[in-house]
Amino acid sequence: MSSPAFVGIATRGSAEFMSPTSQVAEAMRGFSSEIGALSAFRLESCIHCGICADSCHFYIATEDPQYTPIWKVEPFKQAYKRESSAFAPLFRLFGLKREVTAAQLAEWQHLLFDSCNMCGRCSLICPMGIDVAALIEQARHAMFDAGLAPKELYDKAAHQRQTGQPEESAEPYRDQLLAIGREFNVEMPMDRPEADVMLCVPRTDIEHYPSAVAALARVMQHLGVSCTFRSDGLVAENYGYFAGGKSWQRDISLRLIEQAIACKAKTLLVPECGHAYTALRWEAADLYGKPLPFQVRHVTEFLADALRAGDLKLRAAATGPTTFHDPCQLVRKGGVQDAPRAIMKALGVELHELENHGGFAFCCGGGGGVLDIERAAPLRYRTMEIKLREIDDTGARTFLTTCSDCRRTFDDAQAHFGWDKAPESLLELVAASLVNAEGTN
Amino acid sequence: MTDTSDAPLVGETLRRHGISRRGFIKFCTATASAMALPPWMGVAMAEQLRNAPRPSVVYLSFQECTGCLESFTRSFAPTIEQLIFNVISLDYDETLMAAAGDAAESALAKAMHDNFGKYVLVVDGSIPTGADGGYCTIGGRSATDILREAAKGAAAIVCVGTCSSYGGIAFADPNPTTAWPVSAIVEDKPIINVPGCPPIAEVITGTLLQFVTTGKVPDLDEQRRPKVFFGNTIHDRCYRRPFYDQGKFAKSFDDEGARNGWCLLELGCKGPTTYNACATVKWNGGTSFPIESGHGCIGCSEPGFWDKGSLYSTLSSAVWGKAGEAGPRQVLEVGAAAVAVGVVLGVASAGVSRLRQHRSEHDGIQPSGDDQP
Amino acid sequence: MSRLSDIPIRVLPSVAAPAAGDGLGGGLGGGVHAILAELVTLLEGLVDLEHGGMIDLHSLPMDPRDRTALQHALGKGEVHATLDAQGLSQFQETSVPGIWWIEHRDPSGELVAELLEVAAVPAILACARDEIATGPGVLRSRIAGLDTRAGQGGHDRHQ
Amino acid sequence: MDLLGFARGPAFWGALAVFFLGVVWRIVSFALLRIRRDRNRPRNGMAKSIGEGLLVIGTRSWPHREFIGRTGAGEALGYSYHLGLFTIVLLFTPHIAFLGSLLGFTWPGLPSSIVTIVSVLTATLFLAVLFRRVTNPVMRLLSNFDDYFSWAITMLVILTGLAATAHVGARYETLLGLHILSFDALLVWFPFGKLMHAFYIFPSRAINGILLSRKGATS
Repeated sequence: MSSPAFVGIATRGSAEFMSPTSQVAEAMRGFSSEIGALSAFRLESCIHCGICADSCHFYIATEDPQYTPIWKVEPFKQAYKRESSAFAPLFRLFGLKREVTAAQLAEWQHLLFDSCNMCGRCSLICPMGIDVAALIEQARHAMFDAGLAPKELYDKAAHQRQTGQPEESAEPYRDQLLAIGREFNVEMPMDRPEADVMLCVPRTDIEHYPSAVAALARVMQHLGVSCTFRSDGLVAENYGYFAGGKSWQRDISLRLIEQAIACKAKTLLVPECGHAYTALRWEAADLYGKPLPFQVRHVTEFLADALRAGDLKLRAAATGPTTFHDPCQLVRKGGVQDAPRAIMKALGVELHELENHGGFAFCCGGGGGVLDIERAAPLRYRTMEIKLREIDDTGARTFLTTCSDCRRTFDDAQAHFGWDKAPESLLELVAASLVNAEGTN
Repeated sequence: MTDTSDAPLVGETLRRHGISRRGFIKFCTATASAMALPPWMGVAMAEQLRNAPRPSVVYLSFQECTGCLESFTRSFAPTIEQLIFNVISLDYDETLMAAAGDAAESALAKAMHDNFGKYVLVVDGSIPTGADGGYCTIGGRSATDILREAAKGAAAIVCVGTCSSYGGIAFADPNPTTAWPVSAIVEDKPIINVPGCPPIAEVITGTLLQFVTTGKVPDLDEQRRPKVFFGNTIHDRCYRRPFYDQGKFAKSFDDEGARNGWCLLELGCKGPTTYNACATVKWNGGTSFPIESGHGCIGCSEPGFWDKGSLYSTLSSAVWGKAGEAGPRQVLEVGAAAVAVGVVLGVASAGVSRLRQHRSEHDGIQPSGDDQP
Repeated sequence: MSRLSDIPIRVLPSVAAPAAGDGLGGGLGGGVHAILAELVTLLEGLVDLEHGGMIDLHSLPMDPRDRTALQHALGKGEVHATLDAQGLSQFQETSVPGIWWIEHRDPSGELVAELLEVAAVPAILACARDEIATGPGVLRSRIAGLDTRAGQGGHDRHQ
Repeated sequence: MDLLGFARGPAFWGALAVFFLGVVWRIVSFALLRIRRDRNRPRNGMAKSIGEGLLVIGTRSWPHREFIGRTGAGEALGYSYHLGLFTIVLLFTPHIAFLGSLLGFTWPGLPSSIVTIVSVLTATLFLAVLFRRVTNPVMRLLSNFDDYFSWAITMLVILTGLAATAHVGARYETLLGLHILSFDALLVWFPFGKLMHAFYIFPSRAINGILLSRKGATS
């Protein structure tokens, strides 16, 4: 039996290394091994009402029934019924459920990766209370095991697992980070042996939004928090999570966990990155195998705590009419519901909520690794129109969010549609609105 | 009793007994009313009967309780006297005839001989076939033999009562005498069943009268019952039906609902599945019928009613075993057994699934953190 | 209930007299309307085709209140006739011309049929033609009988 | 034994046994699969999570404001025929008598005429539901044998019940026998198809509600 790494090689161009049949067997075995009581219950509960379609921006934008969320796990439902359910022997004996074929599974790559942001909106609409997003995440694991993860995600995950960086960079991120510190005139705490808070950054910020990286360091400095970056655990993103490689996701998370333990951090601070929050806050301990010896906080939670404690004073930010995009992984799935709005309130932001906001916000369209999948771009642009229209409808001039992947997605839309708005980072706005000890900027 | 080989016409007999035309029309009108026929049919029947010959009737009783005959003799329209003296010639009936012993048996032989092929054979009681027919013998001959012989020359057989129609109480589990209904013994003669325990008197006389009037077997349902009397359920014609439709039900025999005359369905009334004329013809000369007296229908004119569970269990309720009424105890028994088997199968199924999962982990897939939400 | 005396007895208001305003809907069967409607049809048939008809009340599911309501609706007319043959029969004209309420009783006084007949006169009351045809003969023989008696002084005797 | 006797006797008890056995078999088969402990530090404690999770049983009975526009009508259709079915099953006096004979207690019912009206309405809604399943592209794609068979068998029970009440097509005892027999068939089918959602719906909502509440996530 091949190891996942071997499967990965097959994906990277030489599919003949693994026959389609064994690919499927692999995927289904992977899926079966992950089926526990909870997932089985979810698969059992579906009554084919199709209501989840009406929560999904991919379906709403296209009215194409194949984008119905639960349909995206159809082969796995089929496999469960056939392999693990109570009547599996009957299903097999009478051929009531066909064996999942390689062609079928390959077809579903589009549905499980290109057209799903794992945003979890469907989990809120299901009248049976099925957490559809959780099922899709498990289906992705199986697809990865079958060697059917999209090339972009697979490659980045493999690279990140091996090197700690999803891609080659001209200079190591450590050096880039220090350069940003010099450029923005802020001290980058790097590789301190001990710190209360361990920081990390989205590599999106390093490459596209260095000001956001500087803002993080500036705010931490302002608060006088004992904190540090660790050059062996810098990147917040987790491509293992996107690609569905569970063991890879664990290996990637372990870098951060080990560094946080090494510097005796009490808190691992997740920067403005949604899926990093899900991966570290809600999945890492399971992969690690025991509870983490530190707490995991999102930067907005950390700042909201500081606001409440009176440690952080902000002056009003003159942003004019402003709207806010709720990153799904943080707000809907992660439970960071109040912190961003508490901060905006402290900033005196004139907030005009989107039609669908808070836990019910639509995804930016780039989540779940979709932004990285090149061939998914046309579909992604179609689905984004819903979101862009909602933003336009608020009449806001400023548009905030607190996830660099979301931000990247909107920037990409700006370029594609010639849209007149650009997302701004809430963290950067905080950094720009700090009130120093003397009460001035 | 009259010699009938060249039987006098009914009309002639009537005149001889001083019954006027109006009296006979009235009698036929009452009979038509009892048979739920359109009223003008009474007049037509009167005209037809006046010109019909009086047929010979032979009445045989086997394994029975004489309840049917008791009912028969209490017919009000027509009365048994009117029937016997004016319309038919009752040539043999052990209980009613004056003759006894050999005289009675020879009357039977003579009637069967003289009217061969023309007489009506009325039977009440089931026919026991166990012990070589020894459970019921008359003059040393078994019921089966007597029936077979009498049936040979009969124009038709009228089975009076549930026993001759369906086997009745003797036929009920465990049927110790191996009793059978007439239809199981005689297969080559038209059989008209008039079931009931007992049947309504007017239904017995009405059926005979109708056969005599028309000379034909009336329209029968699948239980070979005359549709004219057995075409509707008790429930369909019940005066308490409006309460059923309103959802007003007596819950016990002495509650408010019972006193208000509400529907007795929940007290076990079998009216909805029982076909009989009780609700229209009624009993004792149209005085009332069981439901009117506050007791549900027990379904006595339906096959096998003795074996259909308690008379007091609701019609739609489940039945347990051959006859017993079901209850929570059976649900618990069946449920517990089924649940136990289900648990065993479920545990086995889950065990197999977990084994398969365990194996696949050893096959190289990394253990995965199952099921985080 | 262990003893008969434990069962409470309650006297219900008489059903014979419907309460004021009970109208035709007083009974349970709800058939009174239907009966009256059928009578209208039969009466129209009697006017147009000279062919009336009968309704058998015995076979209709009616409770006492229905019956009373029907009696109230039809009322009592002028003519009342009695037939004495195989028991007494009563013919009561209703207040609606052409409708007769007929009760047939057997010799023991039991009600054996109850009908509404729509006709000028209930058919059973009229003498049949063949019976009338025997009339002259009967009378002639009686006349002969009278003559004989006058001659012989014998006692009166009916056939 | 006549049809009615068979339907409410051996057939019913056989069906009831299959029902119990199948339901337990099916539930135990997945309930005994692994349940991995969640080692991530919860946002909300157990008590709060359970409290909020149980609330989801109620809140998920109607779509969130954000979804009503797209799903309100469809869900209303779904719930209304369910309400109709509950009314018929639980409030029709002969049904109460049936259940009462099995459970040992009864409760008041509705007038038969009202139940008949509800039944006709429910049957109509049921047709609408099928029409929707066949015409709505999403539902048509998701539907399989289970959906159509479960629909058909439930519809059969409704129709035979209506026929028995109205005495249409055959004698009452035959229709009643067919009605009970079709119900027996439904009992047998129950554990094998989607009808199981009757057992799943509330625990499923609650469990996922609890897990979401544990994270403080939107539910």
